[in-house]
Amino acid sequence: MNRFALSETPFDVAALRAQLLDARVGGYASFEGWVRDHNAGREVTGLRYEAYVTLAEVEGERVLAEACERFAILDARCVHRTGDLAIGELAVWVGVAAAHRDAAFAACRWIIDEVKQRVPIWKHERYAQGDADWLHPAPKGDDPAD
Amino acid sequence: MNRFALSETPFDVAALRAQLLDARVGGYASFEGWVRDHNAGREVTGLRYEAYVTLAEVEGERVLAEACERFAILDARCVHRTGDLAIGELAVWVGVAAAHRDAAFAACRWIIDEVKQRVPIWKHERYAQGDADWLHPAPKGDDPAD
Amino acid sequence: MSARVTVLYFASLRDVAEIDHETFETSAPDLRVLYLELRARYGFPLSVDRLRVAVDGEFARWEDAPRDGSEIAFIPPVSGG
Amino acid sequence: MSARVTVLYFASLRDVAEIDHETFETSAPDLRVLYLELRARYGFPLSVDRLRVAVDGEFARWEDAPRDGSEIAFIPPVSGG
Repeated sequence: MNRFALSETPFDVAALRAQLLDARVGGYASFEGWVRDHNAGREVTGLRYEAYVTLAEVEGERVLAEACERFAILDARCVHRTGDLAIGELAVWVGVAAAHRDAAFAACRWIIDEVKQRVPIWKHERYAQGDADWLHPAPKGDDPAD
Repeated sequence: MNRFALSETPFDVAALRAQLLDARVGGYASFEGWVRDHNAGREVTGLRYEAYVTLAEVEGERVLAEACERFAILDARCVHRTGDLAIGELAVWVGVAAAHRDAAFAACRWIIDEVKQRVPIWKHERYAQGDADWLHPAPKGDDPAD
Repeated sequence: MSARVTVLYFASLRDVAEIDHETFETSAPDLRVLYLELRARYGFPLSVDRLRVAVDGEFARWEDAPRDGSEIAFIPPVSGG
Repeated sequence: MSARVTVLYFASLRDVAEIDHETFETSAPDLRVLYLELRARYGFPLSVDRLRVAVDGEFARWEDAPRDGSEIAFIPPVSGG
């Protein structure tokens, strides 16, 4: 079963959420990353995500399988966009279903953190001044943005 | 502006989420409480939420206003169902928009915890054995369920 | 001195009282004594320290005197979410 | 002994190399030396300790020798989410 997916086009959160509906579920936590109009003090006009698709899919599945092991959750999903995104577009979605909210919140937070640290996806930001850049953040904890 | 609402009928999460969309938003965290088929070891067949409407609306607004003060978030909403709910139905929804995910997660968790502790809404569970009961949990920390 | 008040009953209190509200005269000096009187009358299992009290749609103090014409609610432990 | 390998370039590495992949013979003893050679050729700003390396779609070790016919990717610090 695929819990992680890359998507080259906008995707529907409602359909993904519906996959996690289950009579045993008491708490559902989700996170969405949207394209902000600013980052690290600069005005952003849009961005592009590029992935090493083969490895990103393998590593993304691994993150979600690990989450299901580590936390008392029933299931989890994550979808990450690739390609060009405008301000306000959905970049990444994580959904977690659990019996109780503690595990749902903890797993949701853990998944987005791991995806951001481990899955080979890169963000290319375009700035209002006309320049653009790849974001290659310093190791965990040193990144002034998220 | 109303950030908190009670709803006597099923409500649409997508429309509520859309109200929080904004070019400044980088992270959106949401929580949903769904009616589980079990609680505290008993099989649940359905439930009813009753509210002291006047005070619940005032106190719910207060929780959301306090969340906007306490956390670096852009906005937040919460809707809570009242009336009869079947297994799998949505009981409560919280949505939080922020520039960064730390604040979005923290505020979302704080809001659902405060709503559950402070807003005068009561849950009446019906069990598979035919009996039913009001849940009047012991003070914070003593409740074996969520 | 007595006050005419309306008391609202919710959740298990309503089930036990078998009414959702009632209006009556009370000479209770404060809301705590009013609840104790009603508890004695209906046999409510919940003690004062498990409840909160509200007057006219706002949380109030147990030491407050019942105001004439006010609407009083005793709030059992909540269980939303 | 030499190995024929395909190297994939992503993100800033691709921008600097101005190609997204290339196939060539290498006699580098391990993947670390292979990257250092390519870094010298293209002038990649990222040092080895900022990168991870993958072979045939799985993470690998810098000490691994380049295998003949393999596909090698140097992974710059990721920035999804």
